[in-house]
Amino acid sequence: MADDLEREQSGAAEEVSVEQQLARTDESAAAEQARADADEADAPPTDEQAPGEPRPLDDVEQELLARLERELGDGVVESADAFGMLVVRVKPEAWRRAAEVSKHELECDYLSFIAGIDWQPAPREGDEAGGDTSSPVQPTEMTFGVGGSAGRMQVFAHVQSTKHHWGVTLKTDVDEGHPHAESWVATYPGADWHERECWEMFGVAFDGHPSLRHLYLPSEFEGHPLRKDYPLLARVVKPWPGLVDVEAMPGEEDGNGAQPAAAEAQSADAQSADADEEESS
Amino acid sequence: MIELAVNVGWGTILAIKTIVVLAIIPLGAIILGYVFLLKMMAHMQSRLGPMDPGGFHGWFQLIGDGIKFIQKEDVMPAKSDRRIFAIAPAVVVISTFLVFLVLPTGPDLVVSDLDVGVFYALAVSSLSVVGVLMAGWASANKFALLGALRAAAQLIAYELPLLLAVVGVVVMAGTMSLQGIVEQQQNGAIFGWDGIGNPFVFAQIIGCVLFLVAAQAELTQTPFDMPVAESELVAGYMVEYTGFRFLFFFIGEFGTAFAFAGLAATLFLGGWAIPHVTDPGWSNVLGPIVLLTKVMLVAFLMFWVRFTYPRLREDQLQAVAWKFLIPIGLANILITGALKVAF
Amino acid sequence: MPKFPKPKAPGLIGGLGVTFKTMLKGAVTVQYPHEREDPPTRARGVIALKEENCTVCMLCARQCPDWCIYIEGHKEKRPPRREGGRERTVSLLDRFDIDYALCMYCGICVEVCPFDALFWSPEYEYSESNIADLLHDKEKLGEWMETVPEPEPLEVGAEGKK
Amino acid sequence: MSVDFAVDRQAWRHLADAQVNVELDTGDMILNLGPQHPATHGTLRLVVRLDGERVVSADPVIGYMHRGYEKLTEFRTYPQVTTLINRIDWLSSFANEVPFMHGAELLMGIEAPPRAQYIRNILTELSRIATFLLFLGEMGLQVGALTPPFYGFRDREHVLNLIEAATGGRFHPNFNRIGGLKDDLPWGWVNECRNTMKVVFDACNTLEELVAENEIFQGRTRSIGIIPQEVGAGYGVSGSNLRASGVDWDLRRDGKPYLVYPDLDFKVWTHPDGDSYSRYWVRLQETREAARMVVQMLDRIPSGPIMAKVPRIIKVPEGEVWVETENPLGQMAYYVISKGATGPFRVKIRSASFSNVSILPWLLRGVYVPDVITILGSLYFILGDIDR
Repeated sequence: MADDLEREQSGAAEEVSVEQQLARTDESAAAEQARADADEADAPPTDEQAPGEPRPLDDVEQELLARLERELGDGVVESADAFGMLVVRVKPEAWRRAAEVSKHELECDYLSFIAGIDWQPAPREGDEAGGDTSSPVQPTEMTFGVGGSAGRMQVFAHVQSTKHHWGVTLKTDVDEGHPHAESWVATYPGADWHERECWEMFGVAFDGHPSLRHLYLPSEFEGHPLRKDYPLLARVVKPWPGLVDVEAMPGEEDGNGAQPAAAEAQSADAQSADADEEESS
Repeated sequence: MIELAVNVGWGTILAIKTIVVLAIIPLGAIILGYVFLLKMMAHMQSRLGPMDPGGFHGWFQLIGDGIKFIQKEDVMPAKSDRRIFAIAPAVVVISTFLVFLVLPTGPDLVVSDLDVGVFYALAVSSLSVVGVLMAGWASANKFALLGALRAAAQLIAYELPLLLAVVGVVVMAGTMSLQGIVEQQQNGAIFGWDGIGNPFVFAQIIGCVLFLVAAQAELTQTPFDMPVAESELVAGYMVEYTGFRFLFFFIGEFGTAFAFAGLAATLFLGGWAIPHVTDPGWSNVLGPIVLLTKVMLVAFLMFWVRFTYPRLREDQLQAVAWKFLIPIGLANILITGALKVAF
Repeated sequence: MPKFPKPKAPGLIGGLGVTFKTMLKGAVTVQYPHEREDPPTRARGVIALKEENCTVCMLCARQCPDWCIYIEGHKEKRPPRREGGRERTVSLLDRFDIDYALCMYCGICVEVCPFDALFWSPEYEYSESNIADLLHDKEKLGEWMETVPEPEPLEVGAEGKK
Repeated sequence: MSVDFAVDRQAWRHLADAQVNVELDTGDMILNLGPQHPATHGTLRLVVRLDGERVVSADPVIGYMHRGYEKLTEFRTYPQVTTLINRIDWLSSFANEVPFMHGAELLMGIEAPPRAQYIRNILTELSRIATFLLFLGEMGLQVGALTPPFYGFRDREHVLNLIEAATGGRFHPNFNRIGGLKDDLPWGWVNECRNTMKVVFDACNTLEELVAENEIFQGRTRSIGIIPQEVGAGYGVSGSNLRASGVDWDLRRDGKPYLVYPDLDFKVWTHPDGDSYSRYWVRLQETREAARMVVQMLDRIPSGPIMAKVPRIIKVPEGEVWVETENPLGQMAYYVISKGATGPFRVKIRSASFSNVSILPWLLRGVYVPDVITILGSLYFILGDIDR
């Protein structure tokens, strides 16, 4: 049966390919076509979500949320939309049940990933971190993203339906002192590796996981690298080469030349900003 | 040659022949290796192969490789069975050497024209399995062991179709002497037409194909190269070998290919014989050249298949032998025998 | 039960045909030391430095994700451009090293350079047997300026770069 | 006469959970495939427990190439991240850039101009062709044929030349910018691309004749490594691997619209069997389909700018976005969390191979050693995509 199907399909493939191969290669014709299409392409912009502004849930998301709430009851803490994707935060006790509900009620049979988030801002080491002033500066107070959080650590997962093509992101809070969450392995076998990764990267234990052992790192590795307080050693051991190292002219020591490096770095930035107009266009 | 034998005596001429055969093995290996492994494969893969060594199309490449191998350190794994490990490559090469002893390249150019030449050749060629097993076991390596066991199972399974394929020829020729088989083909006629003699490839086409398939398996060439299976077992029983011991295996592999191509050419293509040239002097001179041409033809077929096909799995390999080749071989003998009796 | 799908055996024979046909065609390989391939104009082979244009602004070193550019400079007084003008202060390069062992060839430095001092060259033959030798100084980077090609014209329908 | 290479199609049901060969306990052998092994193309290590040549259990050991990209992204600005994520799946780097750029653009509320979208899409499909051509050849090597990989490499070269001519990088284009592209196409590229697509069609035909139609290849791959739909989905197997199991799900068509896929006319290929052969077959068809899409887009490519208006210093507003795309290897997705800085706060990189390989312990139980290689080959993973 499969063979017949295949032959049929590949036969069809042959036809189209020949046709396509015969497509004109004449450049002027193509260019003309391109110009014609360019006019059409000035379509109205898509319904973009304005940055920072929450968007109401659409019908599919409403439906998914309704099903989740029906099954989990008050296990659902908060829900929000992030660019067309439903984010639902559930209570830690309802985490395993959330997986079962997703799989059976939401028909999300496909596990995309499970991972952790550490919402704590990374400590700025400034000059200690090799003097680096180039790394992005994140806000210093702890804020939580879509769906909120009760504390520093969270576990989140994304499941999808291969049939209905919808998906949902589930989040749950994890106790900071004793980080642990319920395991999803019984529902989604693919959770195995994801949870192992999350365990070694964030130190979140998964109750009911068959064998929590290291996945990426050697078994004697200590620490949880993806936590924000874990330093990136490569940026600490080496001095930042971006520090301004322009020897001042003799007699100028007390003037411009002796500016603190960081200040001068900024001035250099500003100076180049003027000259760098073409970047912005 | 004959005068020489009169003058220098039997012992000396045997020594000379042995030395010649000893030289033929690496020479044949180099020829096949260069022409097919380096050049033909390269061109089949849109490459050129080695171009620099030796100036002309890299002809020196394999010789240079050989020199390199000899210079290399002789490494033995710490836990290997050192003596067996050392002997194994030699066993493989010796089995090749023994095949060449009965392979005629002219009316007089044969070390020993045994009456049971075919039988002997096939018997000694399977000795190499002992060497392979020794190598696999002595390496103290799991990949090597797996490879050796696969090789043993495979070589034993394919002895039978090989033999059955040859029986048809033996029935037609009425002799097991390789010289006799060659003469039969030279003097025979196809339905009364004797323009090219009667190469058994026409009457024994099934046997010929069977022989080539089985020979491919005996040589552990694709599609039957599970023992060395580069993508699975890395290099099978050869995995721990380096330097000149690996060189021995290489010579053994291609020398055996040369020998089997020679056997196939002799059994099915008429060997050294040139139809209507009955003068032994001319035959002695031209015979080796004719045989070499035929050997290259057969080898081309074998290597063409080798570079084109994927490899079977172990159980499929056995299935091919027992469910496919052996029944056909038996049927072939039956038909040949019946026709022989009928005509 | 999956058996051989077709009673005819074109697969095995067809495969032999493919390899045989290829054998008769020419090779596609380039015999490297004897003949060379020309990389396209845009190929990111190596970064060349036009030293005159550099003002030691450190932007490239600062934007480099791998921290592989090392710059040192000093300031000098220069006579004014016009008669009676003010004396100018210029920054001059003392050191401009790129560690090609660290470089990821992303091209950010070339893009951020406001004074067109850095260029991509398709040159690729600068391998070294020692990894430390891949740290190239400004003289070496300057030599590569000769290999920087002219920018090529753009495809039909492209807007010219502003 | 034909030889029956058939294996019981339902064998996985018996073998997967039953302990193999209990009554004839010959003692297990632990074989270490990798990290340096020709079949694991990279540094995947498989600890395989063998009973004879049959696999009792297999445990993949990964992490030999772990580079910690999720950590590194937190120390880099958005433009600097592009050059990192190039190296996740290095065979189709351009396709890796697209979802990240798309995510950042969503967060910033800007959209790349149509011409840029088209060029992005063409290059994404080209990288798909390059990846699959290599696979189509390399799969031959996994089952022991020496010649097909060379054809794969040879024909992929044409595509790589195209990518290099446009982006300047053969493997790591780094061509996407937030809001568009670094540069427009060079003169004559469109024509060159059209000609190359003919080469691609030829290459597909050649490889089909040499590999897919070969009876030995079919005997080696049919009924081997069957992934049932529900198991595959549960493990997160995606892309061609899942479509080969009959799941009609392609993010180019079914996901949130990205690039110009909604405008294109293409077919999503599926195969009902779910075995190694069907994975090969689906990728073969997808290569052709991709080439057809490229030809379509070449005809339609609009003129215009290639960069939207973007601020010089890119600061991405606070927010979270999940962007998924159909990469050659499967679902490639980024969960980008921004806190309004010049760099991301956290990026979860959901790479396809990681999940595709996580099914191996389940899939390899009860198969023979040669089939381990076939299955590894047909799943088609890139180590950088597993380890990140």
